[in-house]
Amino acid sequence: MTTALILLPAGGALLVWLLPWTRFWAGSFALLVSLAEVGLWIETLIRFDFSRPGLQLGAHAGWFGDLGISYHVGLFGFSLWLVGMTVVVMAAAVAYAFWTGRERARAYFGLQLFLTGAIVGVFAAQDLLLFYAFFEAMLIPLYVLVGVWGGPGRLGATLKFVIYTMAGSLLMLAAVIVLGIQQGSFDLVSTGTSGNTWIFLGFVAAFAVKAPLFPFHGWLPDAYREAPPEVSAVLSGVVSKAAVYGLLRIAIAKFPGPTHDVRVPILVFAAIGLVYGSLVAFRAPDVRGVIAYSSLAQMGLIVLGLFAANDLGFDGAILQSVNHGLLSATLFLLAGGIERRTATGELSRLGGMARGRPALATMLMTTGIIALAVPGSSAFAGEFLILAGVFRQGWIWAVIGAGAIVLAAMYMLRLISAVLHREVGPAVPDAALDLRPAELGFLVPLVACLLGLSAWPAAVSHRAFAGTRAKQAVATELASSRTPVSAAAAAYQRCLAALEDAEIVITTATDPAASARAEKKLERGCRTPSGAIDVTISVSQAGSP
Amino acid sequence: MISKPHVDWFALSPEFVLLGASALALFVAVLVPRWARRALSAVVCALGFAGAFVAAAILYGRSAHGHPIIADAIVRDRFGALAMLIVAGSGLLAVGISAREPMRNGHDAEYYALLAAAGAGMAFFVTANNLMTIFLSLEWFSLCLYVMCAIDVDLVGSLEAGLKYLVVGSFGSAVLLFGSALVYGATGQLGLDRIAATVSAQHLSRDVLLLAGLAMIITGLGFKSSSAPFHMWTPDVYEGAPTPVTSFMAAATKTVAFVVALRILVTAFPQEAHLWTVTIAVIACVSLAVGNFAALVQRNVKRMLAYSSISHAGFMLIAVAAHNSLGARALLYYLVPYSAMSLGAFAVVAARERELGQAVTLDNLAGMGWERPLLGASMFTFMLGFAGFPLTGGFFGKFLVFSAAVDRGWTWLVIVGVAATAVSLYYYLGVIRAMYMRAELRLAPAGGAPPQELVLQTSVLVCLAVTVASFFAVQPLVDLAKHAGRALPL
Amino acid sequence: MAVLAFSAGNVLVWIVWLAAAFACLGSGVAVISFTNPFFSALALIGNLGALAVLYLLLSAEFVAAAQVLVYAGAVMVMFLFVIAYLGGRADAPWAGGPSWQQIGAVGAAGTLLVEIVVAVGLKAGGRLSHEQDIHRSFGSPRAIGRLFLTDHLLAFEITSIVLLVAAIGGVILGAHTRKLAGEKTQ
Amino acid sequence: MIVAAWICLSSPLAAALAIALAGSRISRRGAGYLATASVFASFVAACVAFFALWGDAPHDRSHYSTVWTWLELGSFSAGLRILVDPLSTMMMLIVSGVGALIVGYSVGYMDGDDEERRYFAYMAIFVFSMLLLVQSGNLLLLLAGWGLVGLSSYLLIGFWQERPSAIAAAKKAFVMNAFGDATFALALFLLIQHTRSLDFDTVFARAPGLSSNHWLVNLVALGLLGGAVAKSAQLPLQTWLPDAMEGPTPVSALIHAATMVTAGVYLIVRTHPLFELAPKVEDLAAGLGAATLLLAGLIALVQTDIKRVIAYSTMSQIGYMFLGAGLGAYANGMFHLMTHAFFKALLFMAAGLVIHALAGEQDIRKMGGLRGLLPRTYWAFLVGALALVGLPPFAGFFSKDSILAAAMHDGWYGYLLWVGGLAGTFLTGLYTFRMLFVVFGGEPSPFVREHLIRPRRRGEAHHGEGPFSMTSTVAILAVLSLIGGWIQFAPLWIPVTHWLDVVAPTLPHAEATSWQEGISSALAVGLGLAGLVAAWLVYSRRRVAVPRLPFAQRALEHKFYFDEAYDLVFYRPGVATARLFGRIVEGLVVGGSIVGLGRGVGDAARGVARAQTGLLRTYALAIAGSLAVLVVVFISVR
Amino acid sequence: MTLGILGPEVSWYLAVAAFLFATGALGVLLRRSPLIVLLSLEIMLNGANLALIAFARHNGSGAGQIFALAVMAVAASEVVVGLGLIVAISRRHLDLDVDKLRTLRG
Repeated sequence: MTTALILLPAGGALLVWLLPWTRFWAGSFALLVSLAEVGLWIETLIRFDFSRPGLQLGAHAGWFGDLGISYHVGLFGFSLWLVGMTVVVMAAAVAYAFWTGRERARAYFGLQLFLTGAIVGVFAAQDLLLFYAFFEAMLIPLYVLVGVWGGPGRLGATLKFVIYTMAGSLLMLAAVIVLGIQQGSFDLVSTGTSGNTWIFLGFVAAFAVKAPLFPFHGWLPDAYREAPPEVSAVLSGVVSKAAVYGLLRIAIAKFPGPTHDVRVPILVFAAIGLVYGSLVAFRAPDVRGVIAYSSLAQMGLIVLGLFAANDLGFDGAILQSVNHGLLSATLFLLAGGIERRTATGELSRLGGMARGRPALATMLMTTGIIALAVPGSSAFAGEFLILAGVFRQGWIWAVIGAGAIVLAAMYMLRLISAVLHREVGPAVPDAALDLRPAELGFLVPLVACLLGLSAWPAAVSHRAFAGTRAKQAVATELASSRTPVSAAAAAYQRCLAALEDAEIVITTATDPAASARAEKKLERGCRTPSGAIDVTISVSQAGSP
Repeated sequence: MISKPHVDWFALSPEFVLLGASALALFVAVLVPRWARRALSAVVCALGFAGAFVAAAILYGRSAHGHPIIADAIVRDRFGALAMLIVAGSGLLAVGISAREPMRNGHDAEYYALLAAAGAGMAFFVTANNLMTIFLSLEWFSLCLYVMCAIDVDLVGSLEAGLKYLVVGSFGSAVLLFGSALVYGATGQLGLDRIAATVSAQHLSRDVLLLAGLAMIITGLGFKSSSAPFHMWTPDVYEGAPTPVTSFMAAATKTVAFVVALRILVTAFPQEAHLWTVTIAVIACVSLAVGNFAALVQRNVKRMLAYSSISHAGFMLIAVAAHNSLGARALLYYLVPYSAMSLGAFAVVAARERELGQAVTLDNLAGMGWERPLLGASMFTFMLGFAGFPLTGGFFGKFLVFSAAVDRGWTWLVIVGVAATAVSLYYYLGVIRAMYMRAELRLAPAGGAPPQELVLQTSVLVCLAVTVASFFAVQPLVDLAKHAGRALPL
Repeated sequence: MAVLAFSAGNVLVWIVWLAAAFACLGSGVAVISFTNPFFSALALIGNLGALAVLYLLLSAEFVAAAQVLVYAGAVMVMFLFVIAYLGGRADAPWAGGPSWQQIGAVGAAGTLLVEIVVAVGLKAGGRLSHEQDIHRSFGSPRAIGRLFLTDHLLAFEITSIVLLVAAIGGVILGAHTRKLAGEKTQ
Repeated sequence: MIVAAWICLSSPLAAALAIALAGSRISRRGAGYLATASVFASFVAACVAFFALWGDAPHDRSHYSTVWTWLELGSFSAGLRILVDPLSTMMMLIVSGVGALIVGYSVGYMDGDDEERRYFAYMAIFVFSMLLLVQSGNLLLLLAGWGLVGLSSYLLIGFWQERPSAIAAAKKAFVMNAFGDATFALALFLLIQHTRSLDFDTVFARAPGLSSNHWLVNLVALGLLGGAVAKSAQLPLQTWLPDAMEGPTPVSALIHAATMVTAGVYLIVRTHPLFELAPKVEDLAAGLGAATLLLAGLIALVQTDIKRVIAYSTMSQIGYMFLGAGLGAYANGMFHLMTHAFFKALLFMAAGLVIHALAGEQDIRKMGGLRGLLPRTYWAFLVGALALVGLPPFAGFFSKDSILAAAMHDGWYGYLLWVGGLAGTFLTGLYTFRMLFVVFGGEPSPFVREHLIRPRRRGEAHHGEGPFSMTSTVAILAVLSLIGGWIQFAPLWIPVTHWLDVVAPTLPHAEATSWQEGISSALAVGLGLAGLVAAWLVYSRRRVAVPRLPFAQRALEHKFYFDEAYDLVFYRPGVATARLFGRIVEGLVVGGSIVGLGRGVGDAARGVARAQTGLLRTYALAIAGSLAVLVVVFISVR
Repeated sequence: MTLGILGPEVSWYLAVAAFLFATGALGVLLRRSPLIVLLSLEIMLNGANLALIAFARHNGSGAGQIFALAVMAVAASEVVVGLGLIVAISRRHLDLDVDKLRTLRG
């Protein structure tokens, strides 16, 4: 199932490249494939058992056994949601491109489909090296998509983008290698945790660039401005979530100790990014600038949630990732629509587009309002969870986050009113049409998803991690895999390091005395992992009602 | 009474096949009418390389236990056989790339004879087991290459390249020779394993003559593998030589240089590893820095690729410096996709060159990706492969090399490699940028429509296939490398 | 050894050695010092001859013979022929080029010399001072021939191929093709 | 009852969605009717709920209903959960009742506007949001409603979106409210951390356990108060309300007078168990109320825009409610909220009639002598004014005075507040009747002649004082302003207090005695009358000149410089920082570091390339030199 | 019958060899005429040859002499190719000056 999710778009890409389609048919076929991908995801959703912890729908095949590298994919609850967001946004992006009629359609649509496969692969990979491979494979189509179909400054933008991300990724490669060689296997499920802060920082660097996090966002403004709108949508909506996934699945899950040690600096950078992005977005001179910097701010927020390292933060980060993916994709597609009509994105030359264009006004207004996290919206739910989570790490983070909500209101309202309201701007021709039915065709589903999530955010947040407790899920995931002592000890260690206020209950099949022995063994096992043990670790939060 | 040593004819079969092809090509040059010379000699040469490939493959299969032969002059093992496989494959592809190369003075048949002869020399080189054989076979294929570089005697660049290669190459050889002499003086031995045995028996590992000799041998091999700071001939020669020759040099010469460097260092000088591993690591870093930095400012694509080959030498040196079995595996694996990518990239350059009738620069590459989809996509892949992106074998090459360094505990080398890769992106992606992202030139091809170069395109496709397949089929390839690496005392 | 050191033969050898060595060094310096390559080539012949003497002192009779016959004879004749063929164009400026290049050249060569001499000197007091005694036939054509056909059979064959390759190369590079002339007229 | 409550909540939402989805397939008028009908349906449902609740035993009047889990907060969840209890039903009645009237009024008021449909959709969304706010069964949903009313307020203030001033006002309102939302949310984080729940019942049950932590309870209460202050335009977040008058008049009536702005009072009453744990914050709330009522009353004296005068009076009246709620007289505060909804809506809608009649003019200096021209409007306005001033038997009298009485019980601080409140009644009388006399008294001004008398003479169509939908609703509200207060006359007749007792019992120290009620009433009525008389003397008879106090005049006209101060302290530094970040940090540091790095690499690259001289000898030299170094190293290191 | 060595020890020969090698290297690094550069290379190879033969004498093994003979052949081959190149260059009417051959650089 998971493999099918990866291979369907990849195969589609090959077909688009290799067969002599006309522009129309290439686009149609790509759209069909991406819609089929959405269907496939829904099928996956139905098959997925949210009550069961651990990896589901996994697939495992040998690849490079010498170094313990294998093709191992599978989905957790949260990855399923990220995949869902991806396929929806990608379908919308393909639809947008089809509607605008990109030149060199075969190359273009093939790359889009390939990109879809790579991103889904990132979210599904359960092997470090496979993850890295997908992570990099993601970059290739993006590079070309921006570089070939982008705006006039695309060459510089792609260069910056690629050098930045690769500098990060290569550090990650170093980290992957060191970790994998130390562990003797690259499998994410069966290997234990590590306490090496440098390796941890290698991973964090890559994800910090990809997200991006302040101050690694130097590539962001140019890339988001110069890319074709639908690619910007994918970049900020989907690709940045690969970083979120990586931080959660690798940096936090595999490095409980370093996560704990380096948490404060990371939170500081995330908070700075949040405020900084919001402020710069407030002064950004163009539509895409506002969205771009708001993305920076939002990623800071999501990282705050991740490094809150508690269930509220995790739930919130996943929810907010899905939200932000849909939101910024919608906003970028709308920005694309506006730019097509006015040939500019400069706020000072826009204005008054609401009059006579109710569909455009409604879409932009709705999306913008959700984006500024008006209470009751899905974005609000996500931010609320994140801030409630990070509140436990210190009130200051939540205060900064709450302040950022105000700033978000400022920049989003500025954007909305600069485009829709006031007098008609000099760049807005009277003939500029309202959104066409085709445009509504891909915008409405996105907005509908957002409204649906607003009505029921728990659909995602409650189902991102099995059971009621996110971290319990993380711990159980390890314990329920094969339980060599190393893995169990790692789970135990992770619990110790990451759950300050948790009780850890260790039970074995036999009796309480055996449990006590097991605990001793586990403590020892943290230092010298060897042998095997039959043990289940469960976690409960101290003082919970 | 002279008792001749036993000759293992089978072990020499690849060399004989190639020598035979070379000789046949020479006959063609003399006996066959001018119009048929080019095609016939190309076919002969291709058959020679194909035969050598098959022979090397069989040899690989039947040499599970390496042992020296012919009075210990050479050794029959899988390590050498695998290198022969790469050389033969590179030669075959080089023939494909050469097929339509305009040889202005009609020396086609001689060219193919030299190509095959160079292949044979390399085959000897990779199996050589004593310093004399090494020096002689090195000179053998080097002389072939000197001539091939300069074969386009009409072109000043070609002559210049030939002379530079000859002089600097001879200088390097002399250094290697003097080093061999010193080692011979210190140990009294020429055989690689005997040197090691003598050193350990007489506790010579800190002997000054031996170490001075080692330094000179490293220098000589560093020259051949175009590692900085012994690299300086590389860009000039790669640029000036006819492109098919460049492609062959980039792939095959590099392969054999590294294979032999590894063999010498680990077989003859294991006791001096504390010195040469660090030295090689430093050379690796310098190569990475020099190759990448210099490549950044190049406009000429061939020259850029030459610098890129220097930086790749840096990566491969990391594997050598690791001095462990993983390093040997990494090196042997790396060479496969690297050779394919180099051959492919130079093939694309050759195609473009013939189309334009002038040197290929980043500027006149503009729009090529769209005009020539197959070549463009292939070049795209090769560049990504050089840069170490996944879905190409270049990724696993770097991965294995870095793993070997980590395995040795030299994480700092990985960091250097990573930084170098980041820099290298600029120029690799620069090629893609030129091909796809700039406005098309729509240059009128020199002399009418470009000929449909089926042979060359097939070669490029093969390179592409190897590049990509080595990513997915990494395990089988590494298995080959692993068995080959077992022949070395690691 | 100590006895031998005072023998007349030993003194004679010393004298011969000194003469040959200084001839060798002097002619070597002369080769790289002459402006005219013709004189350089002549100096090299002298150098090769002096070397042959040194070879003889080292009991390498066959090599010494080959040196004189093959090297000083055949190879140098070819050299002289080419120099004569090129005529006055063969004259070349002495050095020139960037000053750092010249300083570097002298520095590098000097350092190398010092290094090797030091390395040899470090060893001279130890292992290098005790030469193996050798059989009288050492270095004789017979012994060399035997070695060529047994231990170093392959080297012998390879050497022949190297020469062959060089011959082909010489032909290709030196050949005066008709096509070339045709092109020049275009 | 539960079903009725759900219907009450969902019917405006359904109407809004219907209008939005139908687009131009529904006529403009149809949209108005649909919205009105939906809100009216809400009202009916609210009535049903009310009577059903009436039937329950007093201690059994809290009913929760959850449809689904809205948000999962770790070990506990916040459902989409409504609460039907006396307090919420009271608010439901006020919101849907007044809402229905005002939406109905809008049908006439907005007639002919291009984007009527959008207007009614927004109005319906607002009513839904407000109902969500008052009906929510947990704090999270309350916050959602809280934000959504802010949103609809934003949408409606900026309804005339071509006007930059309207858009600016809308943004200002939203941002200031967002500030309140933020403090509100922070309070919720504290609650989540310490009580692990946001449901009212659970939180209130666990709250006493927190009382030992003074910091905690004070911070929670402060956070909630921040939200309340922002929403209700109290000091120090009051500046958005006057600007909000840029919206259509019915919007001002509904949102910025009758319902939304009073939500702060509702919040305090609803979360009183938390406030009671933090008496200091309660006192602060009362003090802020008193300060605001005085401040707003003073500023109202110099305003020339008819709607702004009423807006300041709203601020001032909400000050009273805060005063009551802060003192613990919750029922009194809620009662005043109700009566205020009636008479303030009435005043706005009457003012709306005036504005409607004068083609959108809002400056009272251009008005005058309208009494004869718009007699029914005059009477309605007069009823509203009297109710506002609090003269018996009008509604304001019953509700306002008991708040003042409650203040007297609270020691010196209480007396201080009491005095402030009494001073406020004088101001109320003064500014209300200033407005009344200026607008309706005297001779018609030239502007009025131009717009009202001349068209009539020419016989041009003018449908009386307004269409039926407008006049009828004004009439209903006038009646309510007259009799609406009669349902409670403390301390003799207090059904409202009893009704709310199960939810928010009045604190003992806010229970006024009869003499306190009496003396407060007498003084308040007296001072109100005094203000009226003063206004009559100054503005109608013109016997007394306005004292010339240029400094005070300027301070009042600048609204005590709050806008300027906020601009100077928050906005400008914020913008400056943003610009600094955008230009310097972003341009030079983040972008520049890359450029610098690139330049450095480029220089190095050119250097390396220059070393490649093309001279063969250099290449050999590189080899020889490296070799020399290598040999030295090998020999010396060994 | 075995023989000891007469005259100077091997180290002295090695010193001469080193001097020749260095002289040759200096010639390559310093001279601009390709002919003299080739001659210098010959000197370098001869230096190495002398070292080989000296060591062969020192070790009493014939391998060094064989090696030296092979080197002679190799040197001859290099001369052939080198002279061929020089002739080709002169035929292109280029200056016989290695410093003028710098179209390829950077």
